[in-house]
Amino acid sequence: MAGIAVSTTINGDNIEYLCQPDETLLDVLRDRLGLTGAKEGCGTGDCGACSIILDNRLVCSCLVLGAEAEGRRIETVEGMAHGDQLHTLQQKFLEHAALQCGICTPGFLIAAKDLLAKNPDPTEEEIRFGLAGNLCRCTGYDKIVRAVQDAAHVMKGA
Amino acid sequence: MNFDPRFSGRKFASVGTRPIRPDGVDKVTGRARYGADFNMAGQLVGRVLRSPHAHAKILKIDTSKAEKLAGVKAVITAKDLPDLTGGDAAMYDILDNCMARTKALYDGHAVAAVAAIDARTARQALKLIEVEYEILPHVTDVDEAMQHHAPLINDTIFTEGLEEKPVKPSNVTKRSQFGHGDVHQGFGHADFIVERSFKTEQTHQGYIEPHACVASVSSDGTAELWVCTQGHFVYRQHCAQLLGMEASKLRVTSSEIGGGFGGKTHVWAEPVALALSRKAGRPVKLVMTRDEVFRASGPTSATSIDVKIGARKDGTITAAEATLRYSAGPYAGSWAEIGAMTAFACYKLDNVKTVGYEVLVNRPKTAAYRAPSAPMAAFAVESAVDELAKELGMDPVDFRIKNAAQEGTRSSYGPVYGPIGIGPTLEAVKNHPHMKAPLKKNQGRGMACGFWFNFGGQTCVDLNIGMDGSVSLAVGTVDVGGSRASLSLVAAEELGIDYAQLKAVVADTSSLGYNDMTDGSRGTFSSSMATISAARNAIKILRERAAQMWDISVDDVVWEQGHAVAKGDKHGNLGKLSLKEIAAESGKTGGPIAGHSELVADGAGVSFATHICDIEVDPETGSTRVIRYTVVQDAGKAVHPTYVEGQYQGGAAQGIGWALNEEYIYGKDGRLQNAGFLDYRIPVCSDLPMIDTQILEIPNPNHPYGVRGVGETSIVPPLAAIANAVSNAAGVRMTHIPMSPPRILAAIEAERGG
Amino acid sequence: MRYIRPLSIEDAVGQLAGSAGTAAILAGGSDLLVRMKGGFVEPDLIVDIKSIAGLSDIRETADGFSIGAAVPCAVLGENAALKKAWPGVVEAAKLIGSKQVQGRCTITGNLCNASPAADSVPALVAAGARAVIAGPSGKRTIAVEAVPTGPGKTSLAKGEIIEAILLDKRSPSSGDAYLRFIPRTEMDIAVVSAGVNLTIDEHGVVTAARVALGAAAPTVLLVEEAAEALIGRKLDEAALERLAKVCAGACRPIDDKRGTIEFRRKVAGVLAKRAATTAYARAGGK
Amino acid sequence: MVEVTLWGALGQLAGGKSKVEVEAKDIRELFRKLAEQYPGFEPWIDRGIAVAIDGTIYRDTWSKKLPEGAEIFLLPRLAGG
Repeated sequence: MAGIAVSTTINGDNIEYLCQPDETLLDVLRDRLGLTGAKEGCGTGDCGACSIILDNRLVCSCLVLGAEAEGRRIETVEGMAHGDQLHTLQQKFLEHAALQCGICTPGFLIAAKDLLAKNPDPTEEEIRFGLAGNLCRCTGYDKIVRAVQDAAHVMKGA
Repeated sequence: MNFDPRFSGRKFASVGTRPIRPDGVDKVTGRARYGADFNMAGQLVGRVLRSPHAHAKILKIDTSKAEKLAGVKAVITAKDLPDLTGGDAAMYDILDNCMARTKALYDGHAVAAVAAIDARTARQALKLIEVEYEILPHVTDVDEAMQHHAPLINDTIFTEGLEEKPVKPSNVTKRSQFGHGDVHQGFGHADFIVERSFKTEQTHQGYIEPHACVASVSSDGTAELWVCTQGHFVYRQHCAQLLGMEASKLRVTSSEIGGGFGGKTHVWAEPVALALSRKAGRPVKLVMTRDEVFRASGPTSATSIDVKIGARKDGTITAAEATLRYSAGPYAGSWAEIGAMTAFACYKLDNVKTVGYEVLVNRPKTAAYRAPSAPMAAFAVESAVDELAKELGMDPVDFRIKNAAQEGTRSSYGPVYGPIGIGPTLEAVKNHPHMKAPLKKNQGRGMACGFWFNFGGQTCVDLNIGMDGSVSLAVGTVDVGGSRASLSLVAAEELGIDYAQLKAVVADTSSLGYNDMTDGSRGTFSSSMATISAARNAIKILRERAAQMWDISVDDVVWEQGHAVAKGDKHGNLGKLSLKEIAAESGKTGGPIAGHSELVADGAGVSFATHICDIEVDPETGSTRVIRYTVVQDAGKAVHPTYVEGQYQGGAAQGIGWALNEEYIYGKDGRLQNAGFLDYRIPVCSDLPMIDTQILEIPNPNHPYGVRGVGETSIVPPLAAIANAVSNAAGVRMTHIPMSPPRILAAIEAERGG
Repeated sequence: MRYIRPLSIEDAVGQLAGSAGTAAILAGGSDLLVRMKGGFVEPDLIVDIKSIAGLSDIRETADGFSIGAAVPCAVLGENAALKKAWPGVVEAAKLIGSKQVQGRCTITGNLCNASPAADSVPALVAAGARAVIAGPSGKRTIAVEAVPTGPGKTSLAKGEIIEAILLDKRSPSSGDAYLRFIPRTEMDIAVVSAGVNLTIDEHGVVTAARVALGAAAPTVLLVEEAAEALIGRKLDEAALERLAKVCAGACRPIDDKRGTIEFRRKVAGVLAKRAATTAYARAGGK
Repeated sequence: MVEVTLWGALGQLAGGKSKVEVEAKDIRELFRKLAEQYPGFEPWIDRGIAVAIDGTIYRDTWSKKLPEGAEIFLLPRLAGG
């Protein structure tokens, strides 16, 4: 099988890679590009741990082929902070202890970023349904929802 | 070592505050490295071939075709993991579970494994391995497995714990019994008796991170293992024993762990990865798929429990009895035993008897899951207690308060309790606004209590003070939910310095002495005890060094708020010396300053919780919605209250999932039907309300700060609390967990006579 | 295995028709990649149709709407005109998977995956939607219910691709609705579901209706008797009870990991009633 | 001399007794004497037995003293999650 040459943009950087036709974008990010922030919790789109933003759409990178990224724009958790300045969501997740084991955290942060980009002032219910594609087994979601609420509040004021 | 673990009732400066965890930034930026985030040069991809049959003799495994495939570097079967367990039955079971030896005992049981240059080649190689099976009759239901005609899973098992030695083998590996008094007589004094049978289905811990490891065995007999585990020292012991290595030659590093909840306390794939690496001569990375996680790792027992409780008209329980049958998977376990011990632990009982049966079934080997075995027993008992309160016409909280165990009560499992928190949690619940909030149509409120022992165990800590006065804390208990933060607080407290002056890490097995794993709610309890001890040892040295710097007797130096202080009139002119100042001179005063501690943390205080919940039931569909949830639990002392709340909330959420939707569903063919997060339904964000918490602090007398474990108890009450709420909302007693909509609707229809 | 990204429908059809082994069409991939991951399919050719001109568009025409095969469901929800005309179809499409899946999955893919539990299909069937199919021998248009023929099977021939789904221009005083039963609040596959589409006259009497049930038989069921139970009546208690009874009776469900036969029968009726009530209100009925 | 209460399974091995008297000053001596008196206990002790002394459970501390008149309770050694 010949590799497919892909040219894409990841967190603002132009990136080129070769991948196999059956290789998922998640595998490319993790195994070829060393971007291990996105996690594989299920590989079937049921847990959201591999969430990324692809051309302004929140997607599971395990359900995207690496070959599909040609010419597109990808955002991952590694691109959320600016230098040593954490994104408000990252800061709020820390302050509210919205993580215990932390494996789901990159996915939640990306999903929450997408949520707030589309709905800067969500209700609790909108946050809960907006994040329903991300599984967390540690927190019971309480502190995650509070962190997103607080971040939305701060980001609106900014 | 003269460490005094007794509770001292001191005032705290750091403990009880809520700083940001030291591993936080790495976890929100994606930098933290979990099991599958690590790679080694030349690494191969490992994959495991698993039995599609629930029960089958392995007649022949032909790996020759797979071995010939280009890119395949090693293929192993049980032959490559010879039995080195030397008669250790428990270790033999672990070995057999890692790689089936003569029989496949469940759908998903490993039978062979390959290491290849990439995932695609490894997948193809698995398809080329030919396994000849002789399919045997199987049994997956706990009650059916106890029948005389049930297929026998292991014909060398004769039930232990019976009055007379059995003559025939059985799927029941052990009978255990606990209690005191005379239940027969006790029931004779009862005015009301409730007697019911309950069932709970098998669940999985459901950690989001699949098991993952990277193993590298060198030809010189040393090896390295990177792995997500709750206990890297225990994994080292197990792997070393199964592979015939010396423990010190195997260095195990625990990665960040993406959830465990008891499911990462056993080795599964690690010995296989090591064996593959040994054979291939290259590092091997082995990551389970989600399907493998469900089929081959983790699950709890499925149970069948009979409960009988009697009470006098005044609400005094006169006798309580339970028979508990717990599935163990295909290997012996002690799961029903734990259920039998915990079942009635919340109550003061003159006459109590519990009997547990461990039952073999063709399902994965049962593993611990957060207060293992207690939630199912609590579900049965607390449901019956609620029903009895109703029959008596008593408020369920008052009925429980009247019968709650207290200091001096003989527990149902034997010993007499010290100071405990069941009464206070019940009083707090009685006075909680949640109990008085109005309910709408089709809504019901339920409450229930739960108990867990909590454990301590072997623990080491190294505390090293740098020349700049910053402190590194190396601990050996894996941080599953913020313990590096809580242990830093404890060290800061003891040394009298700022939290920010410390950095805590989890040390690998070559850098620290042996530690038991992070289980039994012991992480913060045990390691905080060792941290306090290490800090006190360091303070002793700091005082000596200060004495040197001042050229006075160490007996004249005390440690106060992070400083050496000279006492006595003749030293009145000496200023304080900070930890930093002493550290800066350490090169001249005797070298590096450190405190070490190796101890057995005993005296973990038992833990109690009481939960309240409101559930709405749609009477037309059986659908449920959790409207409100409150957790009240005794923490002894909450070191980092935010993470204590997190433990309460997380346990409650897991219990809610178990109560309402989570279950292993097996087909008639003995195959697991729902090995994925789509149909194994753990709660999603929109399923839950905020989970309110109330932390009670009844100090544990056996810990300097009064700390009790907090991790597990919160999963014990939810099954029962929700069952009581659903029963109240639907008007029919629910006796089968999970209370999935089809079960609720069927119960409602049956009650209607429909 | 080959991955190609044709720019025209003709090229896609040609590649599919000429492929030697198994071929798969990739739009959102939310079914295909799951099946590949599980080892259930290993296509020799993957044809990504997202670069084909027009397939990612929703067009409003004189006759109604044409929804390109590569339009993600999330985009359906962002189209105000479509949402206003066919709220039931849009709410059904919006129920498929999570937000993450919504950004990828398509109603055409949902239809071609041919699961009896597909969320958008009962709503499309109730709406009388049609599929435009391009193939080696030209184009044809068929009713969506004629696409799936059984679990995982479709009537599409080798080389055929659904290009778009057509929805009629909405007649006034019409409404549609879709409801499904899932044990959780999100992320589940329908245990059973119901789509109702109806039109009423100025008196509130139902003049036309289509009722479809999901996860109630090997393919989505269009229940004509259920429509008859509504047509010519106002949506009163008796009509609703009759609807529920007919729907429960029309089900041919199975016992499986997601639900029992009894449960599906009973709840199919309940959902049909509730969906009909919503559709009726959307049509302006009181 | 301390009085030691046994749980069900151990009681059977001790000929149906639920309590036994042992001359022991700490946990180590207790286990040694019990194994001498009741050889059937040995595999159980090897597998691990926890000792509750006045309600506090000890798992691994041989040196723990058994105070005169203390309530001594033997329990199966358990694991948590």
